[in-house]
Amino acid sequence: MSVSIVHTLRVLRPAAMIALVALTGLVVGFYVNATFFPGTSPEQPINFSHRIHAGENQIPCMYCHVQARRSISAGVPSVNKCMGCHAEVATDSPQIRLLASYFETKEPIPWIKVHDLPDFVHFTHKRHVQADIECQTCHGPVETMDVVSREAPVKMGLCLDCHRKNEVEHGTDCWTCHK
Amino acid sequence: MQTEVRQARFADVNDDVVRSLVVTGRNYYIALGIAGFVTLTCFFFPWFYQLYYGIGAAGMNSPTVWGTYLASFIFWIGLSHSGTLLSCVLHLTNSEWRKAMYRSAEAMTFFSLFVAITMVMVHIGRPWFIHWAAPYPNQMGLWPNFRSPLMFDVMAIMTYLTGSGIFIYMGAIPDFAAVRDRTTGWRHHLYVLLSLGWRGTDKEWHRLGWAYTFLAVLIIPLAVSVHSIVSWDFALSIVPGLHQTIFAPYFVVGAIYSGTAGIVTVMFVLRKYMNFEHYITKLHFDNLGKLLLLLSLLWTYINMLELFTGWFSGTSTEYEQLKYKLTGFYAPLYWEMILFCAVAPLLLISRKFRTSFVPMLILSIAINIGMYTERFLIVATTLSRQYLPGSWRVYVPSLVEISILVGSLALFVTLFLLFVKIFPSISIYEIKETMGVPKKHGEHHDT
Amino acid sequence: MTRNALGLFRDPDSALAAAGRLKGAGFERPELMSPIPIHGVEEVLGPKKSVIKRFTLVGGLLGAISGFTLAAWTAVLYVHPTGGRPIITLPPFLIITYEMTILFGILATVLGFLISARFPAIRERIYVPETAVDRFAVVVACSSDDLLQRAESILHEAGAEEVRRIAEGDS
Amino acid sequence: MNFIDRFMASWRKYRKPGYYEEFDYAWTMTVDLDRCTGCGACVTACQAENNIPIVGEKELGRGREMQWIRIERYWEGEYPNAKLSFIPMLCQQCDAAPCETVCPVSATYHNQDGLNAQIYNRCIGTRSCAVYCPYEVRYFNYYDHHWDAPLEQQLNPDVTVREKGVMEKCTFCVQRIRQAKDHAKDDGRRRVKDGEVQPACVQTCPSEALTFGDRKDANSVVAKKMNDPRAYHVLEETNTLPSVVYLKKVRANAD
Repeated sequence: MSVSIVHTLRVLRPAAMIALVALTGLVVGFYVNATFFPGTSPEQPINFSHRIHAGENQIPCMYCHVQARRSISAGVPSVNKCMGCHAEVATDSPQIRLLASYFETKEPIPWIKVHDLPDFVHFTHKRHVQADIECQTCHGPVETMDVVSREAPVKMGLCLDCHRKNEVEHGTDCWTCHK
Repeated sequence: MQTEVRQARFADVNDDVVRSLVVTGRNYYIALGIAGFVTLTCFFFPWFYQLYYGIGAAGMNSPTVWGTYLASFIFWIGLSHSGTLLSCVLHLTNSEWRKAMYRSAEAMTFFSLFVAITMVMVHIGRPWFIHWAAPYPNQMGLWPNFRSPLMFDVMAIMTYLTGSGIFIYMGAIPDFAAVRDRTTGWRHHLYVLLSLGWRGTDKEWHRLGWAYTFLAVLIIPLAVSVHSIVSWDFALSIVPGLHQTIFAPYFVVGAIYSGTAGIVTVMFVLRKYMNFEHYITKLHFDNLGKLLLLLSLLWTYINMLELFTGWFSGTSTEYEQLKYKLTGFYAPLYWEMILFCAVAPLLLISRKFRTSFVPMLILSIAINIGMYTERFLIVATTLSRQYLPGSWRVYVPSLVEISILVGSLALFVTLFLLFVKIFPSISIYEIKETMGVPKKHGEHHDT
Repeated sequence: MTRNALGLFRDPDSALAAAGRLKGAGFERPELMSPIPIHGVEEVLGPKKSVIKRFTLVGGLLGAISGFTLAAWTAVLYVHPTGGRPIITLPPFLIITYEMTILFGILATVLGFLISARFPAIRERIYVPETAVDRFAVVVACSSDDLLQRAESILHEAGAEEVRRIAEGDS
Repeated sequence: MNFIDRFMASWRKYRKPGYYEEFDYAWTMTVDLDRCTGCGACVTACQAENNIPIVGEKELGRGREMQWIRIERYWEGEYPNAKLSFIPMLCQQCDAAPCETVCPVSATYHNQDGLNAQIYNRCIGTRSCAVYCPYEVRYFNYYDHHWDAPLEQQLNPDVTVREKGVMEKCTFCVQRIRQAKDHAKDDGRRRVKDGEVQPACVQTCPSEALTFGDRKDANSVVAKKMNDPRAYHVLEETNTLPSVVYLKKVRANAD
């Protein structure tokens, strides 16, 4: 007679394999879901492309998002501002006609917010723009995106790292960002 | 020949224990079914209700923000105190009478701790964030606050859970091996894994002995620290009636006291329903009774001291606290506690009482009711009367709280019922040791 | 291939005596198997040392260091002043140290036990199921048939109830 | 050697009480009990400013009211000769706060302005801070509260709405302090001037019983009021070093 746990391990191999496959599936599935289906690039009412505007045409961010340098929120430009150019530019494109119809009916465009922070976070664009922080630090390379999605992980770690690196005064005090 | 008799009895132990694991009667399934059902309806459903609506489902209010959940937490931690601690002390002092009862006592420790941790989950407002109280690197760069007595608790209880789990498992390895040889099917595979390939060689026994002793040495100070740390959750506050230096020994003694009473209850049930009459005898009840008597006297002494120091302090807040405790809203509960935990145990002076099973069972249950009351009063009497009279308010548990209390008992019973079918609930090899070692042929003929 | 002679005894004293004789006859250190720990093995077969105590000590020390480091280092990593206390507050951190000392001590003891007793058993090892019940076995490895016969005769002389031959890995 | 020196330097640094003697601002409130009429305007103002839920009659009866500042009433003597006194009770922003040390997840801590911060979304709801607080000014969210329409329109966007299972308390209207500091920074000034920031309760108090300011500034109103011989701290014997200073009520016909 002899004894060893190997035999039992052999018997349990199918069960262990199933568990392993299930676990791997979960991990891979989670990763795939988070990477390829982030759910942070919603379909907007108008297919506005940052790539064309900010990328190819080199329009500065602050040209449209005027409030960013003096307000908490960066703000979305008014339809009027869009029409300032699009009264002349690419008027034939179906998307621009859609834009023009909003302008004519005097309705705001129901944009969907992509970079939304939780209710408990206090963030001012003003401070960060005045401190010459690149928009891309938090918003990702927006000028290359046709459809904007949340690429930079706008989480507490990102804020803290930057605050520590730039030695922001009381940058790690919780009440600096939490309300 | 006596050797023949003894050897036959050695095999009997294996038979009895394997039978207790493998042969399952209808009554067991009925008991398990009832316990499981009660756990589900009285523990999990009200808890889910509370998770959905918020802690408001319980009866807690503004000054008394801690209630029966925390009392239950201390109670279960207390109940966990006798098993492994007593087992360790008796192991180091080589007490023979430990050997029949320690396995189930340690199981009691382990499951009480488990229930205590679930009580924490029930207690806190946002249990879905409980992982924030664990130290692990995260993107927020935030760590738990190690200055908090609650964090001492987290560390101590996790250590205790690990320690007592390992202790009960390590002591059972030779028994798993013995059971392994007798079982088939999934049980066989389970015990092969659990026994790690134990063969009972002299080397293995030697290593096991050392490791087991070291664990016992490590666990004794740990167990003492666990309940003193639980007491600091209270004593480190500045609430009159809680801010007491006596609290650490008070809690430790109270914990061992209620734990020992719990062991008596469990012993009674095991003896009666698992057919272990040969192994759990009057001797065990006699010894446990003596221990209970000692602990009850210690407990009474500390309670008197608590009153005395409060009175001696001469501050108005402490006076008010004492007056409220002895004569206020909760006074009937206080005197019930004194009756159950200080007066009734005096019966243990009589040897006849200690060796009668049913009275011991009743007393042990009464003691634990009294000890639960004690924990409840610690929370309720102090928090409802703090410094500012403007916010004095009485606290009464709600139905949800009472239901969860009952359900947590059922959860414990369920876990224990599952345990007795997986773990040999008495230690095979140590019972054999107490039976006496077989002697050489020709020596020691019957006298 | 190494073969083993095995003697089954009804009592530990005879088994121990047999093991002593085998050792005296120049065999390798015989192995005893028993349902309960046998006392006095070291007197017959020589003292045994285990590394467990070193594991426990090292584990405890490691736990103490890592416990204090955990508390102090994490307090410094993100400074949250509380209650007017210093950032590195000694009394509470010593409690964390204490708990971690014990936790690591326990884990190291278990590790030491597993290593020194060579658990879990991956390789097939000789086992006699009767020894889990009420028999005491002496097993000795013999490299030749001659030695095997000698060992068997010694076991018989010592009062073995039954003598068997087992090959390593035989099941 | 360099390593050891650095280690010793940080050891000495972190062995000192955090921010204890070197606050940027030491925000302080004084409560003149002589002026307090117990009208409760501060309670209402606080309710409006800080999105404090309205718990309703039933919950109030069960002792779960939410008032970051409350007026405690104390009666002395029997009916014909009864004397009534009020004491507004709010978070005392203690410098040696018992509530801070006990939080296992650092949801409450002391910040560089001498404020006792509470981070709601870090709170796991152990409620131990409420037990440790001798002033009973920490309030727990027993439920998810809601605001019936159109009340939700008046919620303050600068203050978050708290979830169930979270502890909350007076912040000295930190959103206003934050804004005042922001303005000071925009103006190129370094410090907030006295009187530039007021919590909602102070702003509302009709009899000016409450004043607010920085006690580090010797010329501030609060610093002067703190030198009043009537000044005292509630429960001074508990040694919590509160930042709220009360001025004792003086009775004309004191017996």
